[in-house]
Amino acid sequence: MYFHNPLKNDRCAVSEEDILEVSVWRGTGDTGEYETFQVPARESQTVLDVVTWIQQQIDPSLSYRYACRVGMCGSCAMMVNGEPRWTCRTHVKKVTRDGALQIGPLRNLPTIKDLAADMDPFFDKWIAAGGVHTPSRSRAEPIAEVSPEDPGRVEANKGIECINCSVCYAACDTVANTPDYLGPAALQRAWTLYNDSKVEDRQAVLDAVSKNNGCHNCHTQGSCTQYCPNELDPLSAIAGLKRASAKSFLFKSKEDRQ
Amino acid sequence: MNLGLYMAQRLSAMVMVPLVFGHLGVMIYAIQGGLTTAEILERTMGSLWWFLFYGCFVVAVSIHSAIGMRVIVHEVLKLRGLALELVMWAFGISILFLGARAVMAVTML
Amino acid sequence: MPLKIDIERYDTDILILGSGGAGLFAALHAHQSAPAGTKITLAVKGLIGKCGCTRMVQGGYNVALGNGDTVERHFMDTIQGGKWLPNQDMAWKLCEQAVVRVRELENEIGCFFDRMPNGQLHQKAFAGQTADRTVHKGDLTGIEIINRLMEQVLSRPIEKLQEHRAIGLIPNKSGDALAGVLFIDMRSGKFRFVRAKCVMMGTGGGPTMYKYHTPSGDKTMDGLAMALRVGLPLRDMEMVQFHPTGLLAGEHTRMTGTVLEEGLRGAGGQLLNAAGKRFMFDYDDRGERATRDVVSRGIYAEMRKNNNPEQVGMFISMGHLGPENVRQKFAGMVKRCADSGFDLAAGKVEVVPTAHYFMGGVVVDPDTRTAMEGLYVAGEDAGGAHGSNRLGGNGVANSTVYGGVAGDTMGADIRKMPTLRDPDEEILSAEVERAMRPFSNKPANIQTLRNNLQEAMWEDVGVMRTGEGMERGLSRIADLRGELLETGVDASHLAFNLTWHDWLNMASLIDISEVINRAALTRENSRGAHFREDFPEPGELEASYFTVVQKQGDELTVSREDVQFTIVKPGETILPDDEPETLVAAQ
Amino acid sequence: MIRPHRTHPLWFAYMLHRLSGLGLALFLPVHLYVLAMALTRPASLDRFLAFADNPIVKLAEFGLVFLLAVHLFGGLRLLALEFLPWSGRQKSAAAAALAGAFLVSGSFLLRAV
Ligand SMILES: Cc1cc2nc3c(=O)[nH]c(=O)nc-3n(C[C@H](O)[C@H](O)[C@H](O)COP(=O)(O)OP(=O)(O)OC[C@H]3O[C@@H](n4cnc5c(N)ncnc54)[C@H](O)[C@@H]3O)c2cc1C
Ligand code: HEM
Ligand code: SF4
Ligand code: F3S
Ligand code: FES
Repeated sequence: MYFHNPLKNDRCAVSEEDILEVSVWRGTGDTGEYETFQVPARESQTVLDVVTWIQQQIDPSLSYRYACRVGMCGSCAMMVNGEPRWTCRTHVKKVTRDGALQIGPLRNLPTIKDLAADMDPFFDKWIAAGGVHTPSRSRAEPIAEVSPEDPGRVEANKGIECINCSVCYAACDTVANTPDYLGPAALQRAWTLYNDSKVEDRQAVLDAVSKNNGCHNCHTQGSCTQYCPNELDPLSAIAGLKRASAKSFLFKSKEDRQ
Repeated sequence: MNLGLYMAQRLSAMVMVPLVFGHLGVMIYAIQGGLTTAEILERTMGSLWWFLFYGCFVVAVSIHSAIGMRVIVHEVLKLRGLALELVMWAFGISILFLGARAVMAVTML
Repeated sequence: MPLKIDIERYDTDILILGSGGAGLFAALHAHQSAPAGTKITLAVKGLIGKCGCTRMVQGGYNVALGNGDTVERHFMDTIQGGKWLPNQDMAWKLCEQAVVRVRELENEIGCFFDRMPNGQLHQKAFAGQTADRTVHKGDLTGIEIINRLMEQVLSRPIEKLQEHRAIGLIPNKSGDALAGVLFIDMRSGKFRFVRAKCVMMGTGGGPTMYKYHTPSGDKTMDGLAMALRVGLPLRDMEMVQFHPTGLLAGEHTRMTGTVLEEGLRGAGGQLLNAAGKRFMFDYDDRGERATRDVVSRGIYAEMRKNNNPEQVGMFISMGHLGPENVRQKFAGMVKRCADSGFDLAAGKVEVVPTAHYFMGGVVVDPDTRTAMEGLYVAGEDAGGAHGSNRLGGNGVANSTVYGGVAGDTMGADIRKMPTLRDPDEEILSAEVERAMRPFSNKPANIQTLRNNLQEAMWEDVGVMRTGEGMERGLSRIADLRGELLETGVDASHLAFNLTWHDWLNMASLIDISEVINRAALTRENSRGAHFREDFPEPGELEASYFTVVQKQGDELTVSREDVQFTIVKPGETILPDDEPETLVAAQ
Repeated sequence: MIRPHRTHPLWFAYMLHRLSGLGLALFLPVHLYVLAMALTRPASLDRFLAFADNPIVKLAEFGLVFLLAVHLFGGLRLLALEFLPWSGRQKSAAAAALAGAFLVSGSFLLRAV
């Protein structure tokens, strides 16, 4: 096999024995198959580096997506040995099984080509879950004073660093079983909004997640929390939404009667 | 699954918790204490309390399990729309009917 | 050309390129200010909000919000940081409007920046600033800004063209106005020409032609290369900002070059050479806390002294601050280093200066208008606001302020533009042919070329420059251009063909590399990010000039233009007499 | 084979709860039907008692109770998670609930046999 000439300053070149067997999904839409490539193993090597190596050195037609390469943009998630992961921050050594890797496009989303998934449904649901701030003040007014210890703020902060990578969405079987289901990331965003003291109409947030496709579909599988690369906890956020909506269900009907 | 169904399922589950504990407790106690089924039945027959106890359970379980089945059928068999509603109601009503007969048998005869 | 060319045509009213801070704000403001019914389209090389560098902003956003700090002080820091080269009207507008923009981000867009216990915004000071003015959200400020902006844009009726790569600005027949933009729909591999009355370009520059670089992979100077081809003047093109501490993890990993945040040095991180000795005090009294350009040159100089091929970079060491403390304070950084196998908290991590930001860009007026009717430029693609150096925290302020300005300006201007313009079909097909050029050659490895370009730029037009080195650089670039034009791409699968786009990236990078090189040769002094060993002095400040590069026909012309001191002259200040030099408490 | 992304305690807890719920939903009607029929048709207790002694019926009845116990504890876990201010310790809660379920049903099993 062809070895890329190790560059001048590359101290990480390895002997020929260190070869990774990498099978990569090739295809568009629902059709395709896994194709196997041999990639030299390196010291600091991420799964994205492996994919890149294949595209740059073996098969120029391989399609995938990445942008920031440091775990900030959430563009590079794929299925690695059956588990959803951000590939730019996943060290190969942590995931290989007997020197083998299987890399596929993210689950629960349509595949555009090879390893690139169409993320539109994920974002459509983000918006459908009401995941957008409605202006509370204008740009001419001062910024709201909010204590960092405010309980709502503390709660919102727990979920705010989501990079919308869709790893949780790919891990969730409820998304697979109920394609309309808004999914963990969108619901977690709704929960941060619900807790944001700048949001005026909290009931609107609850209403958006209480429809047929909403938070009540979640079966607490916990795969979302298990796999979130940023160690966020959508499971608890969704539980929070369920609790808040249940409360509003009981109270609202009382108020209506009065 | 929306908020209404969710509340119905969770509230009915909450109703069932003490009832199931009670029922299991009686069963364990009965078997351990050497009580025969006949003796139990003798106690329940004609008892309004037992009627209400099992009656509540049957109502709650028909709501709860009908919604539960709806979810499973929807997720696994991908049923939706009217068909899904029909499955849920049919299942709920059958359980309610069967349950009502059993409660009658246990408490009224 | 043997292949039959099919160009899909599409019309819109306002077209925006890029979805960083500039692009998203332009879309929102255009939506707010344009007449009802105006069609707005956002086209982007990746996914909306998920590409570009605004999302990668860590440190934060400069804005003077009182507590002693003023817009005047922010302005003076910006001018001094830019070594008197900034366009003062642009710098002023940047500082003044940042105040409005941050309120807009908080109140209307829904961002939440870190607060002090009293509930007010928390602000800190980056190197080179005289007040605590950087607003932030932990060290993931860009994610907060872009996620919230992205939600706003996605929830509005704005048309999306995702994974659409702009490859040519197409003027009208008379060449005095822009007719539209030619794209490749990357998912299908097809060409699409979009006509628009107003186009805002916010493709974010991106000095990724250097061996070590921080920006996201989608940024390859496409916008500036397109502007150059259509004849627009580019200014300050020699000004490439290097961040002193890029991660060095080997050439085979994309992690290499990514930034280790500035806060590490601010908190007391030490830079050590191969012998394990601290060296920054040999170069500057402030040691590791000196500004980015100074520290980058310090590291670069040590690297040159070292000359050991086994040991390329220098080291950053945090251990003396207590590993637990570091782990807690820089959780994100520690985790990121751990992912590539380094222990930042207790061990030392190899670092190298890394190309970070591009000060140069298209010449624009403070309303983002360019010399070409219908074309507006904002963000990192626009030159002028930063001069020779950008203050940490002024980058995202610049893209969000001017993106919004562009949106407002287009919303107003479009009322005076009744019709779409027809493109010059010859230029259109010439651009298509340019993009299809690799299909007529034998496929070969493009990455090797990219590596060679990155070596050339790093060695010859990098942190420290000489006339001799840059002459060599020019000939290396010319050779690489020749090689690229002979390098082919297999045309059998055009859908999502990254290798084709690698080729196009290289084409943009080579064009702009040459421009950087020529502008740098023309500046015979050292200012801010531009340092010439053969001309180490800054030159007379009163006689400051900026460089302008323009393409006329096939020729690049480089000229010098005098900086207009419209607000403040060198040696003077607009701060009141009794103002202290700095409001930042000494560390 | 269980897909890799499912191999963690919370997912198993979910599947156990679903299977026990499904099992209950399918066997409860049978239980109710048999109960009612045994009691109403012949209108005699003896008949029922004989029937209840049938080992197959015994096993089925036991299965029902077993499922009920599993489902009950799983359900309590879910209700607690959803309605009580939860801590970040769902995993151990899941494990404890399952252990409890097995303990109770196990002890029942021992006594019944
Ligand atoms: C790691 C890092 C950290 C930073 N930290 C800070 C900081 O703390 N504070 C600060 O002020 N600044 C910081 N900056 C700088 C700041 O990110 C930029 O100055 C600013 O965000 C640029 O915004 P922009 O909108 O012009 O471009 P970007 O945000 O880069 O967006 C460019 C957009 O254009 C798209 N695009 C590119 N080419 C094409 C094409 N051909 N066709 C269509 N679309 C295209 C891209 O995909 C992207 O969407 C940092 C930069 C980096 C890389
Ligand atoms: C004893 C008290 C009970 C409690 C506390 C309880 C609790 C619950 C809860 C919380 C759920 C929701 C699970 C989810 O959405 O993931 C559920 C689901 C379900 N329950 Fe119960 N339940 C009880 C009794 C029963 C009984 C007696 C039956 C059957 C007759 C039953 C059948 C079901 C079914 C079929 C489901 C759907 C399972 C799924 O969606 O995965 N439950 N139960
Ligand atoms: S919650 Fe975590 S896994 Fe899900 S999209 Fe956000 S960052 Fe990704
Ligand atoms: S994995 Fe899915 S079912 Fe709920 S807890 Fe997470 S969203
Ligand atoms: S490339 Fe941005 S998260 Fe991986």
